[in-house]
Amino acid sequence: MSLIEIEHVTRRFGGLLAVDDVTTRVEDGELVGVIGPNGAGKTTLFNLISGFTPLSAGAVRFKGEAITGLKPHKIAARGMSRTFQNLRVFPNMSVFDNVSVGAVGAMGQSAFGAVFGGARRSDAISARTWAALERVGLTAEAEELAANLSYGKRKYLEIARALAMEPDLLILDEPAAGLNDSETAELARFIRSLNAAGMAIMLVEHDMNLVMGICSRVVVLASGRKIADAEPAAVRADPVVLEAYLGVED
Amino acid sequence: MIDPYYLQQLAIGLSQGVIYALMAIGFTLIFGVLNVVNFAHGEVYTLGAFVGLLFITAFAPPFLVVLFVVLAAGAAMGVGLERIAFKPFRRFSDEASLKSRAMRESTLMSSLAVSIVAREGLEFAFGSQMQTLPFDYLINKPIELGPVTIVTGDVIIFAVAAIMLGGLQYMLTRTRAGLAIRAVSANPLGAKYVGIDTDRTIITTFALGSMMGAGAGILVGLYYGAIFPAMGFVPGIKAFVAMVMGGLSSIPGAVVCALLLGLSEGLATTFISSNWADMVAYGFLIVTLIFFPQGLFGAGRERV
Amino acid sequence: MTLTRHPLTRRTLVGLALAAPLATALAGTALAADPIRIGYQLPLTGNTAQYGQDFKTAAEIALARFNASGRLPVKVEIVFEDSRSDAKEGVTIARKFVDDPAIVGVLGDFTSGVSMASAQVYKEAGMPQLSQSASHPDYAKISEWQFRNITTQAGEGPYNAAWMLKKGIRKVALVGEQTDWGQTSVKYFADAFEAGGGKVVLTEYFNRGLPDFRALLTKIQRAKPDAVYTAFFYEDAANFIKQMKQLGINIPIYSTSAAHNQKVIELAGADAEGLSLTTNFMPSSPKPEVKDFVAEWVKVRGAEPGQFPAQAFDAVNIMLDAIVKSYPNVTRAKVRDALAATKDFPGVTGTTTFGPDREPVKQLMKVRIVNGVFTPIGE
Amino acid sequence: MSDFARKGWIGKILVLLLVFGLVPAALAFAGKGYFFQVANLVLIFALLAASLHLVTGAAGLLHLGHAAFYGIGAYVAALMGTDLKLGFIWGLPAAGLVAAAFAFVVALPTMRLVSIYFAVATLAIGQMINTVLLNWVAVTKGPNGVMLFSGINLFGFALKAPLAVYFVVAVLVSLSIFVLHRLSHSYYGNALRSLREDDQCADAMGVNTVRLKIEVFTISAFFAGVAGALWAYTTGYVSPNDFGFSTSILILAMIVVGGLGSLPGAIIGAVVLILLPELLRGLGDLRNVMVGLVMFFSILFMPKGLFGEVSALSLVRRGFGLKWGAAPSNREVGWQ
Repeated sequence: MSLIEIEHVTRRFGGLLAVDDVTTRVEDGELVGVIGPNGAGKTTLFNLISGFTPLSAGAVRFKGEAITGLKPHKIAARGMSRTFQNLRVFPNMSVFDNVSVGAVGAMGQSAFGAVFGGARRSDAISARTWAALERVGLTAEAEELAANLSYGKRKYLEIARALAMEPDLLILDEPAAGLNDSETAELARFIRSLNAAGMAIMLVEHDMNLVMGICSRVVVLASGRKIADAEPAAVRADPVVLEAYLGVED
Repeated sequence: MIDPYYLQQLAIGLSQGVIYALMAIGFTLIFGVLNVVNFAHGEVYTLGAFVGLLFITAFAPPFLVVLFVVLAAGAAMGVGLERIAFKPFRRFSDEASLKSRAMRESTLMSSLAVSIVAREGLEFAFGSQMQTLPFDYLINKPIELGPVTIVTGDVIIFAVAAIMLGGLQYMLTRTRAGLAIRAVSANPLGAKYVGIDTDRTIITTFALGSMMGAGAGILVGLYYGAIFPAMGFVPGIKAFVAMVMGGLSSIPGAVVCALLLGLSEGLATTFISSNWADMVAYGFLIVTLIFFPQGLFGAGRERV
Repeated sequence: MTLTRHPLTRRTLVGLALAAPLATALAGTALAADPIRIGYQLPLTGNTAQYGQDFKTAAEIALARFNASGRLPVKVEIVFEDSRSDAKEGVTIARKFVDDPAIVGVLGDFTSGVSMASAQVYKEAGMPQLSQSASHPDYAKISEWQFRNITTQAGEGPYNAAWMLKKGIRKVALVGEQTDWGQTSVKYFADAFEAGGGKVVLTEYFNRGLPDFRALLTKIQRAKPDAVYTAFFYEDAANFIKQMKQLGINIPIYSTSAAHNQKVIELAGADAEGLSLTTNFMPSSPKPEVKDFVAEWVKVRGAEPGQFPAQAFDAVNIMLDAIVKSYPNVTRAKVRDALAATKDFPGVTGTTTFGPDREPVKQLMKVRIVNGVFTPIGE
Repeated sequence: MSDFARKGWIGKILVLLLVFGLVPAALAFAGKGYFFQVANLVLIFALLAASLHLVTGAAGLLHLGHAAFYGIGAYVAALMGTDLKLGFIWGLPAAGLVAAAFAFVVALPTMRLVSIYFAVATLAIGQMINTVLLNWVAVTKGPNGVMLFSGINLFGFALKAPLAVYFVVAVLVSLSIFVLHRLSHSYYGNALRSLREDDQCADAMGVNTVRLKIEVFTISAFFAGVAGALWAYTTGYVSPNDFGFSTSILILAMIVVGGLGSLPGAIIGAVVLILLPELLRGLGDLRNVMVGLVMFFSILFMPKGLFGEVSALSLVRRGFGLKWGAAPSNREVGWQ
C-alpha cells in the first residue's frame, strides 16, 4: 500500500481540462517532484489532492482510505499538510501563533478545553510548535509579527506551520519561487533533510535544477496530462519531456 | 380583470422601490469601486435635502436650479467626505494593505463617525423636527392613470433614476473616466501601475456617488415634504440591503433589487401589516444571501 | 521599553477619566445648598428632540415667571438632563437626580417607556415624579410617587368614541403608531366604540417615522370605513393626511390631542383641512393664563404652541405650586403630598385635580381644522 | 511554573483589586446611586464588547446584530421574572442559553457567508429580532416593554443595596470575561485569529472553520444574553428600543476604539464610550457631536485603537505570565 494513491484524477473547468486522468502514487518516505510548464495543472493537482477543489472524476486514497470529497481540514487531520504557491501566512499574528495553528489543527482544541482544560494539552501544542520552529530555525523570531519577517523567512514560516501538523505527507507548492540561487540551495538542503528524517514530500517546482537535484522521482505534467513519471535521470533523457519543455519554455 | 386595489398597491410598491433605487445607485457606485461601505451615504442624502431646503427658502429658485445646486453640493460633499473619512486610511502601497480588513473596518467606522457628527450637528442646528417646505415645490400632485393614482414625483424620480442609471452605465463603459473607475474597481494596484491616477479616480467616484445621494435626498424630501436630520437612516439601510441583494458591485442589479424590495414591502403591508413589513425585506435579504450567496445579479465577486 | 510604558500612561489617563465625574459631582453638591431644585429629564437630542426642546422652552417660561413673581423667598432652579428618549440614559439621569439632595421633585420623561424605566428609581428613592406626557396605563400605578397631568387614553379614547358615534359613524378603521401609547390609544378607543355599537373594520399599527403610508391608506380605503381614528403624533399625521389626499381618499380623520400641533397645518397645508381631534388646550382661548403663555411662547418661538408645550407648562407650574405649599421645609415627601393634594389647579390646559390614583381629571375639547386654524366645535 | 505564574497572579490581582476593591470603595464613598448606575452600565457594556470581541475582533467576522442577542437575554430574564416568577437564579442562565440557542440556529446557514455578506446577514438578523421584540405583542408585550419588579434575589436573599447589586454584576461580568479571556488568549484563540487572517488557509491547517465560526458565534451570543439579563435586573425595565441597530453599532464602536482584536482594548473601549457621554453631559446638545468627533479622531490617530492587538497580546503575555523566552530552553511556556 502506498502512502497516497492518485487514480485517474480529472478536473474540468468549463470546457478546459486542467487535470486530465492523472495517475500516480507516493510511497512512504519518498520525495517526489511534480514539474511541468506553466498551466500544466500542477497546482490544480495539489488542490485536488488536498481537497480545495472537488474532483470531476477519479479517486484519491491516502493511507489506504478514500479521501475523495472530504473537506480540506478533514484531509489535513489525516496527516497531509501543504503550503501555498502565493505565500499565505497569517500576517497579523506572531510567528509562534502562526505555527501553533498547524499544531492546533492537527491536535484539535475545543472551547471547553480552552477554558477549563489543564496545561497538558497546551503544553503538547507548544512543544510541537517549538519543535517546528526549531526545525526551520525561526525560534529567535517567535514573537515577531509574521508580516514583519523577510520574504525568505516567511517561506520557512509557512513550512514550519505545515510541519507543526507533523504530517505523513508534506505538499510544497513552489517553495523556491522568488528566492535567489543561494537561498534556493539552502532550501534544497532543508527539504532533503526533512526527507532524510523520514517524511514523504511532494514538491511542485518550476526550478528544474532543484527538483532534479533532490527528488527520487519526478512526475511531469503538460496541459493537464502526465507525460512522464520516472527517476530524474530518465526524465531528463525523455524525448517527450524535452519536446514539451522546449516547445513552451525558453 | 385584476382588482384595481392590487394594481394600486403594486404602483405604490414600485414607487417605493424607485426611491430605494435612487439611493442605492450612489451607494453601490462607491462600494463597487472602493470595496468599502460608506456609512455616511445616508447623511449625504440628508445634507442634500437640507442644502436644497435652505436654497429654496433663501432664493425661491426654479425646481431645476434647486436640483443642480444640490447636485453640486453633493459633489462637494463627496470630495470632502473622501478627504476626511477615507483618504487618511487608504494606503495603496501593497496588496496586503489593500485587501486588509483593518482598512475596510477603519473606513467603515470613520464614515460612521462622520455620519454621527453630521446628523447630530444638523440636529443641533435645525432641531430634529420636520422642516416646513413651501408647498409649491412639493412634487406630489396626483396623476390618475385609470384606476391607479400616482403623483408627479413618481414620474420625476423614475426619470431621474433612469437618467442616473443610463448615464452611469454610459460613463462607465464609454468614457475614459469611466474606464479608470472600472479599472480601479477591478484592480487598484494594477490600475496604479498602468498610470491611472487612483486618487483622482476615487475622488471622482465619491463625487459622483454623493451627487446622486444628495440629489436623491432633495427629491425624496420634496416628494414626501419631509426633511429632517434622521431622514437618511431608513433609506440608507434599504439601499444597503438592495446593494447586497444585487451582488454588491452591480449597479443595475442593485436597482432591480431595490424595486423588488419596494414591491415586497408593499405586498407585505397589503397582506400582513405595515409594522411587519420590514421583516419581509430582511427575510428576503437573508434568503438571498443563503441561497444566492453572490447576490441575485452578482458579478461573481467572492471573499470580498 | 516603549511597549510597557505606553499601556501605563494610558492606564493613568483612564484613571483620570474615572476620577473626573466624581470630582465634578462632589463640587456640584457643595454649591447646590441654596436654591430649591427640580429635575427635568427630557429628550433634548435624538429623534424626539423636538418635543423635549418644546418642554424646555415651556419650562423656562414657567420658571422665569415664577421666580419673578416672588412667591418664594428662595430661587427655584430646573436642572435639565437629556435622555435622548433612551431608557438607559433615563435611568442614569434618574439616579443622578436622586443623588442631588437639592432636587425635591422631577418632571418628565417624554415617552412612557423612559418615564417608567426611570420611575423604578424614583419609587425606590422616594422622589415625586410628574410626567407631562406619559400616558401608559400602568405608569401612575408604579407607586405613590408617580403623577401625570395628561389625560390618559382611558379617558380620551371613550370620549372620542362617543363623539364619533354621535356623529353617526358606525364603521371605523384604526391606525396607531407601534408604541405603548399607540397601542393603548387604539385599545381604549376600540373598546368604547364597540361597546357603543360601532364596528372596527381594520386595525393597523405602523412604525413611527414611516415615510410612506400609501400602502396602508389603500388598505384602509378598501375596508370602506366611515371614518379613520388615528393615534399618531403631528409629523406622522402630516404625512398620513397628505398622502391620503394624494390618493384621492376622502374619509374623515379623527385623532387625539397628540396631533394637536400647529406644525400639522404647516406641514400638510390645505390637506389638513377637516382633521378632527380632541385637546385640552386652545391657544385662542380668552382665559388670561392662556393668553399670557401664548404671548410668551410666540415671543420665543414665533408660532403658537401646541398641546405638548402647554402640558409641560402646566406640569412645571403644578410642581412649583406643590413646592410653595411645602415651603419652608421642602422635602420630597412633602412635595409628593402637596402634589397629591392638587385640586382645581388653573392651568392653560384647563383645571387639574389629581384623583387618589394620581391621575388627572380634566376637561377635553373638540376641535377641527377649518380654514387652516384649529377651531373649537360644539358637536 | 513559579516565576511566570507568580508574575501572572500579580496582574490578575491588580485587575481584581480595581474591580472589587477600589471602584466599589470609591462608589460607596461617593454614596451616589448615579455612579453605581454608571458603573453597572460600564460593566454590562464591557461584557458586551468582550463578547463581540470574540466574534469580530478575534475571529474577524463583522457582526452588526450583537444587540439583538443582548435583547433576547434581557427579554428572557424579564419575562421569566414576571410571567413565570422565576427569579435571577433561573433567569440569568436561561437568558444566556436562549440567546445562544437562537445564535446557533441563525449561525447554521449564515456562517458560510464571507466578509460583508456575513455582516449584512447579521444586520438583517438583528433587525428581524428587534422587529419581533417590538411587534409580537402577545409574548414580548410589544412596545410597552416589560417591567421587572422583583430585583436580584440570591437564594432567598433579596439584594437591595446598590453595593450588593454592583458586586453581583461585577462578579458575573468578571467570571464571564475570564472565560472569554481564556478563549481568546489560548490556542483556541489562535485558531480564531487564523480564521480572521485567512480562513481557507486555516482550513488547510486542519481547522474546521465552519464549526469554529458557529461555535464562537454561539458562545458570544451566550454572554450577550447574560449581559441582557444583568441589564434587565439592574434597570427593572426592558423595551425593544434598547436593542436596536444603534446599540449594535455602539458595541462595535467600543471594540474599534479600543483596538480591534484586543480583549483589554474592547473593555477599555466600553469604559470610554460609556463614560465619555456622561462626562460630556455638561455640553448639552453638543455632546453627541463630541462623541462622534472623539470616535473619528481616535480612529484617525490611533488606527490600532487605544489598545491594539499586538501591544495588548504582548502586555497580556508579560503581565499575565504567558511570555515565552526567545530561546528554546523556555519552550515549555507557551499559551496557557
